[in-house]
Amino acid sequence: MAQEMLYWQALNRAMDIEMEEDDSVFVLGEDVGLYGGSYRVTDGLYAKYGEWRVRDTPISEGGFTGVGVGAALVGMRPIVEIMTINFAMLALDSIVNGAAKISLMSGGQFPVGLVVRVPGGAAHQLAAQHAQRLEQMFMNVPGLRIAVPSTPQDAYWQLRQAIASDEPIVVLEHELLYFVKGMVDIVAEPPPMHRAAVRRPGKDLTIVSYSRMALLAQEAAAELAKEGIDAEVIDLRSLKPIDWDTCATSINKTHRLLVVEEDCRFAGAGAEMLASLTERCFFSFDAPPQRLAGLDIPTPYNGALEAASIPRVADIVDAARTLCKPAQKAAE
Amino acid sequence: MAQEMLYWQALNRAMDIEMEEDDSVFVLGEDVGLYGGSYRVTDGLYAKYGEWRVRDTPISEGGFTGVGVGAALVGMRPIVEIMTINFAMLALDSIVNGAAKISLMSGGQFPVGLVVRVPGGAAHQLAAQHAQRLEQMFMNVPGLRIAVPSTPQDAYWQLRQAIASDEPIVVLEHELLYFVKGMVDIVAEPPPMHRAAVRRPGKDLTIVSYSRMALLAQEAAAELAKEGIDAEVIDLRSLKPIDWDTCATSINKTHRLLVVEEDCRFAGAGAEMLASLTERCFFSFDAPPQRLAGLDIPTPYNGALEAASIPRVADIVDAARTLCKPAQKAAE
Amino acid sequence: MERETMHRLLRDMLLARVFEERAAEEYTKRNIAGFLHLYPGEEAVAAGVLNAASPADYIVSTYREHAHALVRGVPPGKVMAELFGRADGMSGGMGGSMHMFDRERRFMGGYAIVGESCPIGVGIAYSIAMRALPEAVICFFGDGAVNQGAFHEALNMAGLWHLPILFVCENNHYAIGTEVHRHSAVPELYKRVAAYNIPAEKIDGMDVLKVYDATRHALARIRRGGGPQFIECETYRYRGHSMADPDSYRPAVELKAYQAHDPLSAAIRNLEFRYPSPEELAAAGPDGISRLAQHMVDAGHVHEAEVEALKNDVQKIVDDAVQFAAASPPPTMDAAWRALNCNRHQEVLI
Amino acid sequence: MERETMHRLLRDMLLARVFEERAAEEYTKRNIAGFLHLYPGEEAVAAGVLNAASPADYIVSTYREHAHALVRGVPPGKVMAELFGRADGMSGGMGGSMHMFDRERRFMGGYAIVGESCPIGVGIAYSIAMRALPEAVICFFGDGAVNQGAFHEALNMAGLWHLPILFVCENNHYAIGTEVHRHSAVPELYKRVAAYNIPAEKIDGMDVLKVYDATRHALARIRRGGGPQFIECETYRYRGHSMADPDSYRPAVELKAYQAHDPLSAAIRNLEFRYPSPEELAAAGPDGISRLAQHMVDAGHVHEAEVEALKNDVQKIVDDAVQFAAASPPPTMDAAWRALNCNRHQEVLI
Ligand SMILES: Cc1ncc(C[n+]2csc(CCOP(=O)(O)OP(=O)(O)O)c2C)c(N)n1
Ligand SMILES: Cc1ncc(C[n+]2csc(CCOP(=O)(O)OP(=O)(O)O)c2C)c(N)n1
Ligand SMILES: [Mg+2]
Ligand SMILES: [Mg+2]
Repeated sequence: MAQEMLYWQALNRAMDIEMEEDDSVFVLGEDVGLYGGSYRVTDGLYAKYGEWRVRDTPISEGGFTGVGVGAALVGMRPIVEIMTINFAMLALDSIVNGAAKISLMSGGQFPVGLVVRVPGGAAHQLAAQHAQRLEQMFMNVPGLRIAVPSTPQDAYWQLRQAIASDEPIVVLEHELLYFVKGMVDIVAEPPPMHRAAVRRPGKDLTIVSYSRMALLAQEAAAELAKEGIDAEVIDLRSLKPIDWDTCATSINKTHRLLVVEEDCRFAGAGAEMLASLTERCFFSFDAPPQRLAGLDIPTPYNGALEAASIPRVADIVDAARTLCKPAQKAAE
Repeated sequence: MAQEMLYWQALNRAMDIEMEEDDSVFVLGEDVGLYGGSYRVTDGLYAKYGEWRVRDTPISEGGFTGVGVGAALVGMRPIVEIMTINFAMLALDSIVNGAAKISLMSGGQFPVGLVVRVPGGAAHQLAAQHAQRLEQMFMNVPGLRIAVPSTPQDAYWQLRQAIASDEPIVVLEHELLYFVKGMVDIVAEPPPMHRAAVRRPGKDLTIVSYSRMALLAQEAAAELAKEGIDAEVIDLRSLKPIDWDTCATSINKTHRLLVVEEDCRFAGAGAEMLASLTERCFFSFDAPPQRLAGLDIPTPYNGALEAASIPRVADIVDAARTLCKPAQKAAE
Repeated sequence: MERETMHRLLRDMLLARVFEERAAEEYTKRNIAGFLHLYPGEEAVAAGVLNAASPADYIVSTYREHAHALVRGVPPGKVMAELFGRADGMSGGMGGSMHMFDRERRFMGGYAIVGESCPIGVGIAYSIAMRALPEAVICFFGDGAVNQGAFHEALNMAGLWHLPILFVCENNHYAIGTEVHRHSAVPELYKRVAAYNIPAEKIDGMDVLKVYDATRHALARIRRGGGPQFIECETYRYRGHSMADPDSYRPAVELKAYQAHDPLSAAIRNLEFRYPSPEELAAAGPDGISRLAQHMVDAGHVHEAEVEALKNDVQKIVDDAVQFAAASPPPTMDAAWRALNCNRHQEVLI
Repeated sequence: MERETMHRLLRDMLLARVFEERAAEEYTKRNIAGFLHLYPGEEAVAAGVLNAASPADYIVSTYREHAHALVRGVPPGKVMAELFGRADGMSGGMGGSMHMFDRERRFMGGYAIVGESCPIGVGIAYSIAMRALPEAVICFFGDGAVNQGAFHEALNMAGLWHLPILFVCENNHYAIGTEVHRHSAVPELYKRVAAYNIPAEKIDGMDVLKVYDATRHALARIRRGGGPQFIECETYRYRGHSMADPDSYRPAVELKAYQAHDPLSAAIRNLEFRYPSPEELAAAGPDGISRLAQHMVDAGHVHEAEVEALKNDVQKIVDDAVQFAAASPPPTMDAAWRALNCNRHQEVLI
């Protein structure tokens, strides 16, 4: 049943199927309709479902995300596309003070089944205002869930799960993943949306990562294998909640942890990973757990500086090597 | 020279002195002028400096914070008051995409000497939309500084330092601290704005905290002392940057770390503290470092539930006791 | 107009007034905490607008929404219990004064971020339009909200997509301490709405019959496919912005302005709070409640004695509401988690 | 009008056109990356507005700002070097196409969050007003920006406080792929500004003389204390929204709409992209540049040969700019840290 698809096509397919099955599903955002989506993700849906179900909005992120919240309150299943995460700050109030809090504030009367799709990440010299990784902005918000698919299959599964769910869910897509290819089985039973995936088993260290960095971590693991370092690579798939059990199981085996994130290091997403896993697995560690993250600088436009400001495969290899060194020494 | 003042009076004094000395300093925000500030912090300034330097704004947080950014670009020293942190999400774009990035984006041509004052924290049943602690929202933003004064003296010092600085600085005040009294020396030389303070020396464990929780930590330390547990209490005073050296020195002495924050636990401010100090002090720890934090729930209105949702003195005492237990056992 | 309707309007206004004054009392007794924004003075708006609505319409409101909930038919005991933070409150004690919800009555919540009610209302209206239902949304907000970006973004979408929503601006002249001409470049707020191709009019918000009529007509236009409508109700709050606003600041500030030896003091004097003196209030005529009562007496619809009886009824209702609230248990932390997790049908994930 | 001014306007427009077409070429050669939003078709706006400004005025712009920088007098080599991401670029290679700054020329930056230029411009105008200086701010934004909350919040404050700022709406009819009547409830954008008590007019943005005159008058009104002013310049971009927008989508989408067997296809046809065909463009008359050139030739201000010479001059300037850019070294990471930390005078804290 599996077929090869690009990541954006998998997202497109997920929406198409859900829209076909449930007429309360609708999409809204800038240029999602007639234009077909600035990253093509909503391609073809406007022609198929018409303007009320694929709604081109004015440039009003705060407003149209609030529209999504209102629609969710009456049982619709809106999918809000925020063109990129760089504009999501304008919609943050609608998400945090609206979507995430209404279930509690209403004493449980109103679930808010809102999906917010947001591409992000550094991608080809888009400069400081267009190269942000703001996952941490949503992580501290109780009441939200966050999915971070790194493969076409996960993109398909997690977006379908998000649409079908009655929870407010942010789906963080990565601009550099849209044209990544992968096999997608459209009928297979998916794992729970928040279950982490062990992408590569290994015994020497655990690399915990997500989104595009999970792919880089796998590349790095292949490099490391050549040097005799056997890394286990975990792709979190979900940033809220985080599947700690899968991580802890791995750490109890490898005794080493490297967290890799594209986010700026200081108070980025990785801080929670390192903190929680330390609280939980402290006695398992043979070496201090480490983060590898983006530099604490707004992304410069210049290509070489941009590249140097977020982790590259070689950086992951280096960090893993350093992390494993003391033990190798100890073994000598 | 020291005189007793309330926390809000210390802030008021700091602004008054800076405004007197430098006519490029001005204040803007909702009800800061004629009304005197919703927490009285700008009391008297309107009568003294007039409407252009103490500007009442419409309810337009995004807009008037952007006005502050524009003014800072031409060398003014605007102090933007956002009435409470709950509305700061509306201004986040102006702070993150504007204030924090312009120095880099302009290649160093335009420093942005903007001060954003924001009260926050849970205070007397204000319910989910008015009881937020969003410090983590600013922490991941490169280019910003964050001051979190917990005493009238620090409020006075740090606000003056922030106004005089050419950096974009967020001053997070706590709604429950405004009426706390303390001695303020208005002429003494202040420590650097980001220097942490050891509020109480101790040898058994290090409690790292900030803002109102730093006061609770001191109360807890007094309790703990009665049980023979000697806690060192560090008040960070600054959340960005964080004075790691002061923390590390303490941990190397006590070998135990408890981070106490009012923020929701998951991906809150404490995550960075625990993560960085683990990376740095891993081998010093005799027990897994721990966080004590707010529950991951929007604040319920009911008073008892609200109280239970953020750390209380007794919770800190319990957490510290538990953290110290294994060692005491070991010593037995 | 029918006697029954007028009677109902009068009763609703009286109930709102007595309820709110009692809430103030319970606040000073510490039975109520948090921010408490009261409605006295503005009753004609809630009563006039909501009596013209149908049960199938949706209501979206602000933090000053107790009267909206009462007029909409929420049992006063449930409103008071929410203020008390109790399990039987409208929002189970989780929301408090500023966040009252009632799914059954399509009371879609009180929102405390100024301007936020507008996009939420537009989202509900969008859903109605998509389904081509005969329903409408009534969206309340204050004069201060018209300066928020969210307001404009919402109105533009409503106008652009021709949605079934009635925007009701409760213009009580102040956003906390800032008078309307000090916060809006065009102080005639309804005029600003021309920017969105939405018909807008200004109503005397102290006259419940005018509010009722204007609302009926606006809702009729919406149901005929006329798209969004806007009414600005000019009204006045008799109390401070909230119970945390001790009202005493007004003369104090004035005094300070007069005493200042600053060259700006004259300007400040010009800008001084226009809070009316008792004389001015009297000159401005009676408030919405006494005006309607007088009208009904004059028209022979009721006797003075009937008005008195109504007042007594309402008093009893409010007393009962307080008793109900006081008797209701506090919610448990478990209830809070269950409320939050209604989104996920209580599924435990981690 | 003086011959010199017209000459200058023509030269600026030609320079902007040739520069942008060359930037497109360099982008396809991968010497430029990121989002590249080009200006061809809209030259009359930048040239007309900025030639009417004084050196003491401040300019705030968007991500489509190369032409603004050029007309303001930034050396073309520095503009091109910024596109190349080099150390000698306007922003030292840190900002790129969307974030060009020049402190000396009071060019206060290109901002890429739609609407963001407005509050920043208002903040500068506020500072000018506070100091009672004879300066003004010129604030550019597109038709799409008028739907952002930030725009409204900014205009309200400008109107309320009577600030010295000229808002210039570059209405090129599209916000990426969304035509103006599909994004604004009132498509005559200048009419929306009445909500802020700001005088507003619509100008033919393809006629540089009209833009120049309107701007001169508006700035004169501002300097006479007339408060904020607004001009909407109707214009058109000949290229796609950015280089990432391959332009090919337009017929493809149309085709799809025609082919769809959906009942909505007729509606879609009505909404189809109004990108003009070559015939339509021809019918609409010549663009701003050829129109002015023709006007000058007709009026005897220049000969055809002079226009040709000007084109050659401009071509040479742009060639030189590319050479300058290509020869400039890339910035170092240390330079990036220094740029960021200009705020703290390079002090090392931790
Ligand atoms: C976005 C936002 N900013 C500030 C506040 C604080 N605040 C609460 S009510 C209020 C005034 C609102 O005035 P108005 O809209 O006229 O309503 P009213 O209270 O007069 O009914 C303000 C500034 C808020 N709740 N939300
Ligand atoms: C807040 C925000 N939302 C979305 C975008 C993505 N975006 C970039 S340009 C643009 C269209 C802007 O159109 P307009 O204002 O008409 O300017 P033009 O590009 O036509 O000059 C959009 C939606 C953005 N940069 N900022
Ligand atoms: Mg008001
Ligand atoms: Mg445009």
